[in-house]
Amino acid sequence: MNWAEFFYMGGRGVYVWGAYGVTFLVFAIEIALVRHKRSLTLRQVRELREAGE
Amino acid sequence: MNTLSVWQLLVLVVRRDLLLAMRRRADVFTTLIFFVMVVSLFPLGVGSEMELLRKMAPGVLWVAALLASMLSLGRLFSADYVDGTLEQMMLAPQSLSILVLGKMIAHWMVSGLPLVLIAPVLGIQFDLSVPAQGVLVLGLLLGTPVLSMIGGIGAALTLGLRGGGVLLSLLVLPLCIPVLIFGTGAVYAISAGLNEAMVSNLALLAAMLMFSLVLTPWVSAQALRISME
Amino acid sequence: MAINWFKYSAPSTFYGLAGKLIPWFALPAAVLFVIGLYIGFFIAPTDAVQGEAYRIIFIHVPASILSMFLYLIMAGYAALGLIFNTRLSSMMASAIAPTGALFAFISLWTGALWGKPMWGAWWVWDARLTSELILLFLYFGFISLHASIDDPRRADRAAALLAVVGSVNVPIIYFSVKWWNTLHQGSTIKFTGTSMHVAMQQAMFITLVACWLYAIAVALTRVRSIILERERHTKWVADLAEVKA
Amino acid sequence: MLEVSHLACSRGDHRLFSDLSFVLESGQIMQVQGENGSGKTSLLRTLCGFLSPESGKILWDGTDMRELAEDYFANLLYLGHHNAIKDELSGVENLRISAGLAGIALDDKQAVAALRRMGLKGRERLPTKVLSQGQRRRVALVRLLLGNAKLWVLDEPLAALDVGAVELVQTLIAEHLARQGMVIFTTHQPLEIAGMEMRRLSLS
Repeated sequence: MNWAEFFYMGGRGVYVWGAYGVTFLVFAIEIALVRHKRSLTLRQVRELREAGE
Repeated sequence: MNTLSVWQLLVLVVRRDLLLAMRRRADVFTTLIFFVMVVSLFPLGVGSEMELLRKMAPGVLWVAALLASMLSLGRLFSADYVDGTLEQMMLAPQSLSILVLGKMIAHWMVSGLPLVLIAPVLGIQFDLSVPAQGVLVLGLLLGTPVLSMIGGIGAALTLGLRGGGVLLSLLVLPLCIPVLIFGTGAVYAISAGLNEAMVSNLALLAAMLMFSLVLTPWVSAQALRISME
Repeated sequence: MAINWFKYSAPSTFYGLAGKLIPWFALPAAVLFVIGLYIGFFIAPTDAVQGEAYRIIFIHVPASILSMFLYLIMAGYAALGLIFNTRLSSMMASAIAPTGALFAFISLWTGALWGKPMWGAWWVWDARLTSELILLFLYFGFISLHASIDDPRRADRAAALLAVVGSVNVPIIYFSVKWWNTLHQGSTIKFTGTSMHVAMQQAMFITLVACWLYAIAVALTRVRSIILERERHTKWVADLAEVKA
Repeated sequence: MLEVSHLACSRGDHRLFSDLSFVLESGQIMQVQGENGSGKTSLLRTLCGFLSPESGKILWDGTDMRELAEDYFANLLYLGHHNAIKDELSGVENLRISAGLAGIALDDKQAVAALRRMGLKGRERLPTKVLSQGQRRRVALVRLLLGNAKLWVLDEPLAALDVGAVELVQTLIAEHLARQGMVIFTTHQPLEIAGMEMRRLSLS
């Protein structure tokens, strides 16, 4: 089972890797967005806290 | 203090909204004209080949009816919300659901019933057979009230929001899909000669009508309380 | 000892608890994905009928299951928030919605990519795929209604009511679409093969669990940000270590 | 008898007032005072059930108003900033509808009489959109004549009223109090009821 055959996937490589590729890309995007939202919210809360003092 | 009976209250609200609609007759016709225009666009887009039009007719008419009732739903509560009458209705010593049901019926009579009455005329435009037209009209008669009632929930939820009209349709259209499916399914069944399928489609439509009659006023009243806070 | 669940329903305590739990969901999710896909690609045999394309089911079927159940869980949390007025459950509902919508999209995407080799068309008006599309619309409805209301309390309650109405409609939509499908196309297309090889079942089950763990980890992370945002004026947020840093 | 105990209200995350308690007995009138934004309107709207309070309870004759719901509304009349009348309808139509909603079957003659009493003689059947702002406010105030609600919640009742109308409103309030009714209101203009001790509730 060498790598070339693996990616060829019996001629269906485009579909299989198209499906999994997008899926994990979307997962990655969601994780990035969630982490970004967290740091954004933390920064806002920090600014609010400084403003509060 | 003789509180009005539930029936009298319902009639009061329906007559009130119809009176208001009559005072601004233009609104009644805009929904109707929109419906006719959307339906007439399809042959222009698709070509006038009769066989194809006959097959598409139920879908076109039903989608146009769906869009037409969405169009006028935005005003179901917003006019009363703006001038404060909705507040007074919420303070009425009767259950809010009855008032909301009354408004939904009035909305249906203004925007749903005219579509049902004019559907046969448009049916001719699509060369529908007479039984098919009959089933189409019956389906619309059973289905359009459901659109007004489910739409009432959407109208109550999006009360006073910017972009209310589009948002309303976005919320409500997915919920109206079963009505669209059974309404068009009945006509498709009759033209394919499957009479039992036609009857069961209409029966399902009637079931959805009863289901909505019971539930949507209450849900819409809750939505109003949430929106008015 | 009776765990005082209500202690954890207060946003401040839940924030800390969720923070500790996230790694316990995130890491196993990654590990299980690797194991599941390894079995799916290297141990599960080539399908007699569908060749290699069937391997997409290891992500397509879990995604469809997730999208359906996450909607019901979201509606459940929303209903809890509506009835008991607990802010935390409404926050959980809006934390789950994007992930649910994401899984619905993945289910559609992978369904289309699987449909092409199988039935020669990117989009097949099959009952399951069509209901999935409508479910995605329901998610968009929830998210856009919640986003278009400024006051968080009203946004939660309005979106909650829509979610409850939506969840009542999901079965109705599914059966009407099934009915519509049989009326127009005769029979629905069977998704999974007749008899599934044990390795296939194992792989799908593992990826399913992996998806669940992933969904929980992401939802918990998102709910923590929502809690921070909603409770930004409170003292406990101001005293948080990460806020002070 | 209206009893409010430890009421707290907030708008968004801004606390308007907290731990507010008072009792309003039959025949009493109370003015809610406080500068703008201190939550006067929010208090009145909370009494009508439009806003749910952060904490505290509102009791009507000893029962929580949320349990009474419709029965509580039967005893309540709310006059807000909006006139709550439809511009396309005439004074008579508007009055008969709001009477019907309040549970009173009013015939044409009674409606015309009430509108006349509010100084709208000869304009009873005109669509209210042609009336002046003051006259429109009078049509809104005609609901006070329906006389079935025990508790009047009035938000700026004298706004946009000419002198004659102010007199009329004060007479109506006096009659209402004489009938053991209750009034809680806010106002920017002075509102005096002869021979009545005016209780004041300050929010700021």
